[in-house]
Amino acid sequence: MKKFFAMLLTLALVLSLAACGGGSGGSGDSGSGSGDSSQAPADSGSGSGDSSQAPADSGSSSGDKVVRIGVFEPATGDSGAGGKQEMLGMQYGNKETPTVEIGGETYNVELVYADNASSADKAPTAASQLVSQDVSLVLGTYGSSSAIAGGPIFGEAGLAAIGVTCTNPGVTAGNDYYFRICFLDPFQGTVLANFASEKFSAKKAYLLGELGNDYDQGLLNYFKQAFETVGGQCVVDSFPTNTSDFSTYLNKAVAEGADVIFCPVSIAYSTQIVKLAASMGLETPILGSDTLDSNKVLDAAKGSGVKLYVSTFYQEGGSPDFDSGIKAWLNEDSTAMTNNGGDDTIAAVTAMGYDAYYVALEALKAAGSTDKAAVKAALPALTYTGVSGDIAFDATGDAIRDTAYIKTADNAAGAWTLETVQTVK
Amino acid sequence: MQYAISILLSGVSLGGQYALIAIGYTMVYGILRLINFAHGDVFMVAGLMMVYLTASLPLAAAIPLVLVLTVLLGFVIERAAYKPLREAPRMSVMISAIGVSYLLQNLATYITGGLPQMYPEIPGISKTITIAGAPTKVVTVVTPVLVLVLVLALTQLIHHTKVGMAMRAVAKDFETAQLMGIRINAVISVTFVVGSFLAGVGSVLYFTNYQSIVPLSGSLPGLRAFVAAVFGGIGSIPGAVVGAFIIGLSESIIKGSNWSIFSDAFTFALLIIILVVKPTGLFGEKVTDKV
Amino acid sequence: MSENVLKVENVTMQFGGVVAVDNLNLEVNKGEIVALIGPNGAGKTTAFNVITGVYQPTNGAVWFQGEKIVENHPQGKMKQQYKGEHAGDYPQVLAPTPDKVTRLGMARTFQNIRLWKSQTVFDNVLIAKHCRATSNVFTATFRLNRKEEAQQRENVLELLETVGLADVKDELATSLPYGKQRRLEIARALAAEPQLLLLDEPAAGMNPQETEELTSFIGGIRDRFHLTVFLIEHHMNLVMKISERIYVLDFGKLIAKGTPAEIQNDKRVIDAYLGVSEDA
Amino acid sequence: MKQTSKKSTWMTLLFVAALLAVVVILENVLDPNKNIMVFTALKKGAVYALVAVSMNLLNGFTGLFSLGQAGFMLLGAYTYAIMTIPAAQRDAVYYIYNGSAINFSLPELFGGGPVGLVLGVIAALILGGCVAAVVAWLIGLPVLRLKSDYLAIATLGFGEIIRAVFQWDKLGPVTNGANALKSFPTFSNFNIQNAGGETVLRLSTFMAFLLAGVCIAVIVLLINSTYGRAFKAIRDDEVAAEAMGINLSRHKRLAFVISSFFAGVGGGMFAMFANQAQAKTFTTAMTYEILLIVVIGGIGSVSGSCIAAFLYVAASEWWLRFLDAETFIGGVKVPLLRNGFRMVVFSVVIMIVVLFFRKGIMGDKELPDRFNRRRKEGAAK
Repeated sequence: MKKFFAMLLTLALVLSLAACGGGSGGSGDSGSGSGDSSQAPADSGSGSGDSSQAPADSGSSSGDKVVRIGVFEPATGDSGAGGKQEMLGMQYGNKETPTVEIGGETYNVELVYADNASSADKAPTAASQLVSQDVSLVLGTYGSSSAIAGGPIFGEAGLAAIGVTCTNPGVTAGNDYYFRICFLDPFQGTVLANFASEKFSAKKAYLLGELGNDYDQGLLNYFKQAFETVGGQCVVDSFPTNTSDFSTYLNKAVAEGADVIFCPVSIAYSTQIVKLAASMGLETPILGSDTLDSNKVLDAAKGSGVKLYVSTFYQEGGSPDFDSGIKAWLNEDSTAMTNNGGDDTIAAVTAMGYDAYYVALEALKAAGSTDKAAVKAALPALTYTGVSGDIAFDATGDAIRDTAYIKTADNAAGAWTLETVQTVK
Repeated sequence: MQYAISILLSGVSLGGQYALIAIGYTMVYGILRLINFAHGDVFMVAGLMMVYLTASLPLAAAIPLVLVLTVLLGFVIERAAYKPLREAPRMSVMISAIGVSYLLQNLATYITGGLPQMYPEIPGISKTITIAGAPTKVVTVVTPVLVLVLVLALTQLIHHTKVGMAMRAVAKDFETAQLMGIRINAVISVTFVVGSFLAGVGSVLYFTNYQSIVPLSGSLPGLRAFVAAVFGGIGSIPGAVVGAFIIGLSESIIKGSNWSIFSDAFTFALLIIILVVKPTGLFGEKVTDKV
Repeated sequence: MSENVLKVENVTMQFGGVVAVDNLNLEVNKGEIVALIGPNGAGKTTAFNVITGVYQPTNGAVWFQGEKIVENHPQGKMKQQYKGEHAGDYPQVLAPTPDKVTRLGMARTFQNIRLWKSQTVFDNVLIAKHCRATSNVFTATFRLNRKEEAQQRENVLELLETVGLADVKDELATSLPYGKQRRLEIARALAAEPQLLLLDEPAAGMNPQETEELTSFIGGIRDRFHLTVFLIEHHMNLVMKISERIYVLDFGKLIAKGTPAEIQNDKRVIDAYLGVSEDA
Repeated sequence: MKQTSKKSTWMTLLFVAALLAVVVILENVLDPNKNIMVFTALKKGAVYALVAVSMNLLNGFTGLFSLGQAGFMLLGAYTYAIMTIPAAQRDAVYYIYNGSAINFSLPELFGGGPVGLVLGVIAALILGGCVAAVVAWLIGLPVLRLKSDYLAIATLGFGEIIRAVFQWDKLGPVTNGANALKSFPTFSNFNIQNAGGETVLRLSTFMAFLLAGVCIAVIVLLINSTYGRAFKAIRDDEVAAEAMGINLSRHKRLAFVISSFFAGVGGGMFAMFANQAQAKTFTTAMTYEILLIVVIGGIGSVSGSCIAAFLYVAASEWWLRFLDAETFIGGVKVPLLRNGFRMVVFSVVIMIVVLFFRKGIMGDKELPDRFNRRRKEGAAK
C-alpha cells in the first residue's frame, strides 16, 4: 500500500511537471504566442511529423517509391538547440520538395531521424540506427565530435554522410565517406581575426571558449594564429562545462583592456554571455562564430547596447524566396516555431540544412539510384548552387568556399543586419 | 582595482547563492546522512517553473507560487524516493537520489526541448548599478543581506522552536529520537521543506544574475554547494554559509586568474584536501564509531 | 618474562575528560585461562580494544609474547587533559592496526556478534585464514596457490568438525541459532591461528545449558590448540569454573585480582557488584 | 560440494565459449547493415559490462562507494588512443598542435600487420589499465580513508579534476587538448579483409566480447579467490575483517587499483567502440549510467551487471528510440511522444527499479547459482 502510494506520488510529480511544461511550452519568450509544443494537434505538417516509425503514415503514401535520407542530428544535449534549427532547414526542404526523380521514377523522400544527444558516446548507436534503417545517405551533424564518432560507422557501411555545419577539420580528414557543405574552423577563425583587426583596428583580443569543447578551442586557436600574424595580441581563456557565471570572465576582458572579445561558444553559453554583457553595459565588441548566429542570442542582446558580430554561412535576404517561404512555414507550424526558438528569424544553420537537403536530392538524381554506393560515387563531382552559395567538394570532401558573411545585431529592431562579406583566398 | 572589486562582488553573490543551496544539503545530511544529489536539480526546476509561470502570471503571483511549488517538489521527492528506503542501506538511498536527479534533468530536457530558457527580469533586483566603478546587479548586494536574514531566521527556528529541537535531536541520534516519540517523518519532511524553500529563494537570486537555464544548470552549483557544506562541516548551518562564501570567493578569484580552466577542479581539490585533512570540516562535530 | 603471553602495563584510556581505563596492569601467562570481570561500563571492552589495536591508549604499553606491541603517551590536547599517572614513562609511539595485532597471534571475538552476514559458515572461517595465506593477488587470482588453498579448506573443515559445526557449513552464518553463532565466532578466531584468544562475553545471551556447554568447549579448545585464553564475562558460573585467575575492573580501575576463590570473598568486588557507595 | 562447483565452472566456460561462437556466426551470417544496430548495441554492451563489473568489484564486493569510474575510463581511453594512433596519422590528428609529442604507435612497434595489430592493441589496453591503476594507487592513499559517501563525492571530484587536466591546452601535444583523438585501431580493424578489400570474416563484435570476456573472467577468478573473500569480508563488516587480520587499507587499495585497472581497460575499449577519445565524453553522467547498470543488475552480482549492461544499452539506445519520434496512429498524434521523452520514460523505469526492485535482476546471486538451485529443487521433488 505504501509502495503504491509512493509510486502514485512519483507519477503525479512527473505528470504535473510535464503538464506544467507542456501547457506553456515555448511561450517563455516574449511575443511568441502560446505555441504548445507537446500536445500540438496534428497540423505539424507531414514534413516535420513523419518519421520512419510512423507506419500509418508511410502506409498512406503506398504505391509510391520511397527514398530515405538519414538525419543524424542532436535533438537533446548541449547542441540540441542548434541541431533542431538545422533539422528545420531539412524539414522545410522536405516539405517544399517531398519527391525526387531518380532514374525516371518519382520517389517520396522520407527523413529518418536519429538523435545523437550531442554526445560522442551516443553517436555510434544513433549512426547504427540510421544504417540499419536502410537510408541512402545521411545529413548531419551539428557538432563535430558526434560526427567524428559516427563517421566510421557510416564509412564501414559504405554510406555517405554530408556534414552540414560541422566545421572541425577532423570530420572529413581520413574519412572518404564524410563530405561537408560548410567552411572549416581555420577559415572561420581567420575571417574573424581579419575582421577584428580591419574593422576595429583591434590590437588586443580576449578569447573565451568552453574547456574541452573542440569546436571552441579549435576556433580560438585559429583566431589566435591569424590575429597574431596581423600583429595583434591575444588573451586566451576557457571556462569549465556548465559554467553559468560569466561575469568574472567579462570583467577580466575589460581589465585586460581587450579591444574585442571573441567567444565562439555554443548557444546555451553565448546567450548567457551576451545577456550578461547587455546588463553590464559592456562596450567592447563581441565577435562570435556561426553558433552565435541564433535568434536566442539576438534576443539576449535586444534592447541593449551590446555590439555583437557573428560570422555565418547565410544572411537573411540572400534568397528572398527561401526567406519568405520558411517564415510562412514557421508561422504556421507551432512545433517548428518552438524548435526555432520561438520566432521566425532564420538561423544560418537552417539555411545550411535546407541546402544540405537539396544537395542530397541532387546526389540522388545524379546517382540515378537509391543505392548508397551509387550516391557516394556521385557526390565528389556534384555541384549545386544553394541559398548559401555555390557548393562543390574538394578532394577530402570539404566544401570549396571562400566567403563568410559577417552580421551584426541590430538591437533596436532585434534583427541581424549584414555587416560585410569576408573573403579569404 | 575595479577588476578586483568586480571579482569580489561576483564572489560574494555567488557565495550567498551557494549558501542557500548548501543549507539544504547540510540539513538533509545532518538528519538522514544522505547526499541529496537531487537538490541542485530542485534548484534548476525552481528556475524553470519561474520561466513558465511568469509567462502567464504576474511576477507578484509567480514568485510565491514558485516557492510553494518548489517546497512541494522537495516534499514529494522525499516522500516518494527516500522515505520508502528508510531501512535500506545508505548506498541505496544515495542511488535513489542520483536517480531522482537523472529524472529531473531528463524531464527538464523534455519540457524545454533542450533549449536554453531565459529567466524573467525581476524589477528592483535585476537593475544594473555601479559599485566603485564595477557594474553589477542589485541582486549582488541583496544576496548576502538576504542570506544573513534567512540564516538568522533559520537558527531561530532550530534553536527556539519545538520542531527545531526535534530536528536537532534527530540529527544527533536517529534511533533514540524515534524512541523518544519524535515523529521522524514529520521532522524529515520539515527539513526538506526548509531546504527546498531556501533552494527556491536561491534560484531566484542566482538566475536573476545568470539568466539562462538549461537542464544541467543545477548540477554544478549543486555540487559546489555540497562542497561548501562539507567544507564548513556537514550538519552545521553557519559552517555551510561560511563554506559557501569561501567557495564562491575562491571560485571567482580562480576564474579571474590565469588558471580559470581549473576553477572546477580547484573546488574539488579543495574538497578532497579538506576531507583528508579535517573530515569534519571547519565547524563539524567529531563522531567516533563504536566497536 | 617469557612466561607471560600478554602484559598490560600502566594503560590509561581517556576519551576527552572521561577516563575509561585507568592505569591498568595485568598479565596473562602461557596456557592460562584468565577472566576480566566487572560491572557494566567498567571499561572491560575498552581494555580489549586497546590490547587488540582498535583504540590507541592515551598512555601505557602492551606487551605480547615478550615484545612491546603498543605504546603511547599523552599527545596534543591530551597533554593538558590527561588525568592518569606514568605520563613520562612511555616516550615511544607504537600503534599497530588490529589486523597487525591479529597476525602477531592474537585473535578475538566480539560482544555483539560480528559475523560476515552474507557468507556461509564455511566461508566465514575460511576468510579468517586469509591473513595466514602466502599467496599474492596474482597467484591467488590465477589459482597458482592451489595447494595452499586446498590445505586451508581442509584445515577449515577440520576446525568446523572440532567445534561441531561441520553439518551446517553451507548455511548462511546468520541463519544459525545464537549459541552456534557464538561458537562460529570462536572458530573463526581460531582459524587465524592465534596463540592468545580474546573472548568478549562469549556467553552473553546464552541459557544455562548453552553456557555449560561453552564452559567445557573453551577448556577443550585451550587444550587442543595449546592456547592462552583471556576473556570478559558476566556469567559468574562460567568464570569461576573455568578461569585460573581473575582480574576485576570497576570504573576503569583494577580493584582486585586473584584466584576465583579469592575474588569470591573480596569485599571490594562484592561492593562493586552490589553497588555500595563509592568514596571517591 | 567441490564436485558441483567444478562442474558449474565448466558449465560457465562452455556457456561463454558457446556465446562467443554464436557471436562470430551471427556477425558473419546476418546482413551487417540491416542488423548493425544489434552489433553496435552488443559492442557497447560488452564494453559497459566490463566497466560495470569493475565498478561492482568495488561497490558491490568491497563495499566502497566510488564514483570515479568515468575518470579512470578516461585515463584508459587516452592511453590507448595515444599509444595506437599510427605515426602517419599523427599530424592530421594533432593538427592544432603541429603534431604529437609522441611519435610511435604500438601496433607499428610490434611490426605492423595483423600480428602487430593484435599485440599492439592488447598492449595498449593493458597499458591504459596500468595508467589508471597507478593513478588509482596515488589517489587511493588519501581518499580511501574516507567513509562511504565522502568517498563517493571525493572520487566524483577526482573525475572532474582528471577531465580538466586532460582538456588543458598546455598538454595539447600529448592529449590533443579539447580535440578528439581518432584514427586509432577500432573493433572494425579486426574484421579480416581479403586482398580486394572485401570483408571475409567479421570479428569486430567477437573481439569486443573476447576482450571484455577475458577481463570479466579474471575479475570473477579474483572474486572467488582468497582476496575476493577478504573483500567481501570488508564489505560485510569492516571491524570484524580487521580483527581477523585483514589489512583494511591494503585490501581497499588493492580493490580500488584493480577496479580502476579494469575501468581503464574498459575505457580503452570504449574508445575503440566510439572511434574517438575525447575528455568531454567521460562525464559524471557516464559514471551514473554505469552505477545504474550495477544497481539494475544487482549489487554484488557479476552476471547481473553483464545482463544489465546489455539490457540498459539496448533499451536506452535502441528499443525505446520510438518514444523520441512523433508518431501518428491512424492520423492521430500520440501524445507526449517527442524528443527527450525516451529518457524521461527511462529514468522513471530506473526509479521504479531503485525503489521497488531494490535487489535488481540478480540480487547478489550469480547465474550458475540460479541454475543450481533449480536443479536442486528439481531433485528434491
